[in-house]
Amino acid sequence: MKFTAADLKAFLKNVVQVIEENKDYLSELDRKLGDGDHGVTMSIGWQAIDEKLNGELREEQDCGRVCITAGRTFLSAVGSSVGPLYATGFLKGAKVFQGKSELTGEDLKDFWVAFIEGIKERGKAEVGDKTMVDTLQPALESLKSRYEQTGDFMVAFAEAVSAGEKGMESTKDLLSKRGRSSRLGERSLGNQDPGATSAFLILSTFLTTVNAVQAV
Amino acid sequence: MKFTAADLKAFLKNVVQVIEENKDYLSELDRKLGDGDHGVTMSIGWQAIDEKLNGELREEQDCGRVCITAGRTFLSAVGSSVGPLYATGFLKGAKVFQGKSELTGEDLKDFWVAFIEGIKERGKAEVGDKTMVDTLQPALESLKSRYEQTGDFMVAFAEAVSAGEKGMESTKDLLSKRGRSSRLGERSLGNQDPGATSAFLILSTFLTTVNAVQAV
Amino acid sequence: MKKLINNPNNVVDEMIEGYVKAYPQYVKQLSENKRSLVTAKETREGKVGVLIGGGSGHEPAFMGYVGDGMADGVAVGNIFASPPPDPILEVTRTIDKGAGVVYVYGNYAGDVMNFGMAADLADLEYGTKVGMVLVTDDVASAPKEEIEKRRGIAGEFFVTKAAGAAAEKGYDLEDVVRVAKKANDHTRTMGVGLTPCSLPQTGKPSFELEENEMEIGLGHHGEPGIEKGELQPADQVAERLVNDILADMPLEQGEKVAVLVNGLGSTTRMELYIMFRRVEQILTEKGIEIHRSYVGDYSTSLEMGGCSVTLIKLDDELTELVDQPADCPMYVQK
Amino acid sequence: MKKLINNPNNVVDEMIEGYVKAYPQYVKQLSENKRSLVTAKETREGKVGVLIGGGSGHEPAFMGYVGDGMADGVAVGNIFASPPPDPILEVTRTIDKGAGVVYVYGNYAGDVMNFGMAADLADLEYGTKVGMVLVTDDVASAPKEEIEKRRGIAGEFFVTKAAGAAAEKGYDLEDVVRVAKKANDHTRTMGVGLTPCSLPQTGKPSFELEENEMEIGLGHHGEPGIEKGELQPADQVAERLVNDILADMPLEQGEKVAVLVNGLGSTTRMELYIMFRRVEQILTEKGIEIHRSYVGDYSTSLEMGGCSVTLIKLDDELTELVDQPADCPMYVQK
Ligand SMILES: Nc1ncnc2c1ncn2[C@@H]1O[C@H](COP(=O)(O)OP(=O)(O)O)[C@@H](O)[C@H]1O
Ligand SMILES: Nc1ncnc2c1ncn2[C@@H]1O[C@H](COP(=O)(O)OP(=O)(O)O)[C@@H](O)[C@H]1O
Ligand SMILES: [Mg+2]
Ligand SMILES: [Mg+2]
Ligand SMILES: [Mg+2]
Ligand SMILES: [Mg+2]
Repeated sequence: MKFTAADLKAFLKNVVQVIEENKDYLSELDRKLGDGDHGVTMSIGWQAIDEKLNGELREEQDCGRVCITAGRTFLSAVGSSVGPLYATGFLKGAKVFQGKSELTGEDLKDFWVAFIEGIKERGKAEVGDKTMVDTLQPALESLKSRYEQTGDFMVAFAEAVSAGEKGMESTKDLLSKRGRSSRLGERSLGNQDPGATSAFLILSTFLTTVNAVQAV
Repeated sequence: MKFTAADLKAFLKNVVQVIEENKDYLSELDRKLGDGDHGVTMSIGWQAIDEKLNGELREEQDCGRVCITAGRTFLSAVGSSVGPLYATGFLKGAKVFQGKSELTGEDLKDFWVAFIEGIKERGKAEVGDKTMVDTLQPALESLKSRYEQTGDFMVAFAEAVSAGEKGMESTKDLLSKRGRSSRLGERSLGNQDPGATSAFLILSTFLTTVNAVQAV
Repeated sequence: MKKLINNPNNVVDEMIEGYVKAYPQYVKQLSENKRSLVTAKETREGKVGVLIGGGSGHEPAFMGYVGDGMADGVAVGNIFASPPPDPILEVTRTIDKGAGVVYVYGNYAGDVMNFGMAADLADLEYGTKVGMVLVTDDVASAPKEEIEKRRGIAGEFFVTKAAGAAAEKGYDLEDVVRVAKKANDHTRTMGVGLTPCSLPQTGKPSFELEENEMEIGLGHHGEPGIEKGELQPADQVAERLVNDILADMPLEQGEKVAVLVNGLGSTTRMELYIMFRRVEQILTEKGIEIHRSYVGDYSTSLEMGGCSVTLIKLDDELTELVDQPADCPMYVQK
Repeated sequence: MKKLINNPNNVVDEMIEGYVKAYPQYVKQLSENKRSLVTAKETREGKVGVLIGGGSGHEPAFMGYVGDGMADGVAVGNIFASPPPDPILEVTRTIDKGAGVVYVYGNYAGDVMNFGMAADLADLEYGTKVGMVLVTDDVASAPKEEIEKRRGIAGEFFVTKAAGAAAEKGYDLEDVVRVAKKANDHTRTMGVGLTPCSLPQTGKPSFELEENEMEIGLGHHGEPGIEKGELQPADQVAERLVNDILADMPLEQGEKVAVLVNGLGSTTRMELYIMFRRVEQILTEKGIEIHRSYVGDYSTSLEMGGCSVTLIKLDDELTELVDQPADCPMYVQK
């Protein structure tokens, strides 16, 4: 498999679109648990990335630089909780891509491992805290173990996305322990975590993007 | 005809009740033209008078003192536009009743003339300004002329109330020129003036009270 | 409309009770009338007393403006209703330090009658000289030909400031009245309403507007304004308000003003600063100098939504008075 | 929900623009980041810098508290969202006068991460010593056993006041951090929500309550609280809030506090004083002395309806700091 800088940027473009489509939904989830801005925040951040994609990243071939710019841009545009989290993901992942304009399956696997580890380190949340980590951690485990078994990124990532989806759904039955919603106690039950949802959207958008590249 | 201090107090009691019943209606009229408080203001003022009727006025036989207390109490309780207006009415009227515990038809006629003249002097409004004067002035004229013709207060006052009612209704077709609603211009058309309405309620309550006394 | 109150009939007295307990260093209630408040500080013999007042529901106006450099006392009425003469009279007697008392109040039928009666009584009963200053800043409330019929709204802040600062500086009665009247003559306000308030006793909205409507020139008590229309972006609303003011009180390039962008109650500071931003741009484009700006809730209408823009044209004397420090419970200027 | 704004995406920047234009004598925008504001006055060499910040939508918090005796600079985030590290870093660099900078901010996941990253970068890039003070006054946000998880709400005003006054008095970094942390440890807030706010971008109410409902412990961003129930009279609401505070931070007879009754946005001053009235009664009944009271909008949640009660227990040091004058655009104390 061959994944180019153009493909990486296509992925980011796809996320921009998916976030716009899910903006209201993400805010709606956050209104139930938090301060109702998750969709707004994600949109502001990804629109800022979109501007970079249409501007200074237009000719960029270094996948590492694309990710650094994406991470820094997102952070500067939003702050918030997800700013440092997703930005750290991109910045950690950028190290894997540094200097590369074409990425192998192994690179992609390493990127997502670094991305998720970075977020975990930054936020110190654990599985069961009702955060995006509930999506990301099962995805990470599945990705690592299936890649080890198969050596096939596509297979491994597809399963990671499914695992992430289950993790996302599991947040409905969890009590909040992190972020703005932790004060809610019992009342947080039944509502899906917005960050777990946006994390799943990002992962699944990556899957569709690689699948599309693959299909060409 | 004989109208005693007890009858005068019964009249005031009746007004208390009529105002309570029309409180929301008067506020509703004022919401259309002014600041929406006319019913609230009238209620506060008449409730204060009611307290005096149940208290220090219980044994009072001097009709003049009853009116002075009513006027001062009303004014102190409400301020507002109607405070000085109705209070002046009562205070000017009190002069007619001074020292009397029984009132003749002539006294009653003189009271209402003084009452209305007092209000006109205080407020400086003229007929057509869309105020309580639109009720009071025609009532005054009718009272004076019919009393002159007939010497019968009952007859004259009944006609005064009818004239006041017509005056009140005429305010629907008037442009505001006084009070809070004068800024309204054209938009004040179609709405009946709250003060003209409360003035009519007071007059007509007096009529029912004298009629009841008469009937005994 | 939900309110944090007890019995609706007691809101004014309970508010005053809380207010006085919150600021014993600033204000005290007088003995005869609990609606009469005066500064807790000893005022100088020979200083002209400044008395303000009007209906309640406009907080910080009026009771929040008792203190150094502003008013010496206030008479508080029922919600949206002038206070009666009694409390005005008691305040007058208390703050008269031998140099007379100036009444600053809005031009409403009720206030005119009640303050007028109080002034007559003050003269009759105590021989107190009273100067009367009627505030008439609301451009929307009457055409220019009938300027004396205009109502007083947020601009009363500047008139009170001028009177209070002048009295503090030792002006005599005549001069305090003169500068306060000048401040009023130099002051214009235009407001816009978005959402109604409701009286605690009725709970009914003071007016009705559609979800996309605003009302230009809406009165400070919910009285209907001069024009209902579709809600415009803040920039356009600011332009409309400023242009109406400037049409009424033209300002030359190089002239100096103080600006007040006043919230009516529930409008956020965020919105007020966004409004101010455009007001500043317009004035700057026209070469009008902004000497000082005030943005916030200075005169509200319970929880009404909307705001007003006030400009006061400053000459040297008014500039000095506007700049003078003040120290009140709800307004401090260093 | 109707708002006086232009493009919803520009509200924060336009608000800041208006704010800076309104008070050139108080604040200035930094060159690299327009969300970075610092005091317009020259601050003393060797003075500890005090930096505040957080999401916007809480005005006067936080940007209104930049000035003498309070903060030297502020980093402004999007609505209800922590600012990113960049503007924090730029303010840090600007207000560091060689004695280090103290960050005072609320304990929210986002703020913790962003201020934390900024502190690391300040140390790395400029060798600036940064002290961190997390505000955790919201009693309703976590049980006492997990006190370190509590959020910061209106009580941040007192923590900022303590830090700002201490820095002004020449305390060193360690000492400013110490007193600010003490102020936080001595501060408790309980809030109640009545009506929601809405983000300009979504226009959706942040939560839903029935016409007769209130929510105790509602978060400062519309996060659900700990108990929904029927709206009670103000006296009972005040009792509930004060009792929850006293259960968490018992106060002995003879102890001294400062009180803050804070409006969340659209709640009138009238209601706040009625609330304060009962708070004062309860404390007085218990023999707790009120040293100073603050009533008004000190930290809002856009146009949310409701209020909070904050008590800070005062020892001699905190008393001195609370009493110290301050001069900021949205808060002046003589
Ligand atoms: N410490 C943390 N670790 C991982 N994720 C977190 C953490 N804190 C919050 N989150 C995620 O952030 C999401 C909220 O993001 P957002 O609404 O954009 O920020 P904020 O909470 O500052 O308003 C939550 O749904 C949760 O998934
Ligand atoms: N100058 C005046 N002369 C006579 N009546 C007046 C005058 N000004 C106002 N009014 C009457 O007062 C009424 C309003 O009373 P109210 O609502 O109680 O006082 P306010 O206008 O102060 O709120 C008006 O409807 C009008 O009839
Ligand atoms: Mg959120
Ligand atoms: Mg009225
Ligand atoms: Mg009224
Ligand atoms: Mg947020």
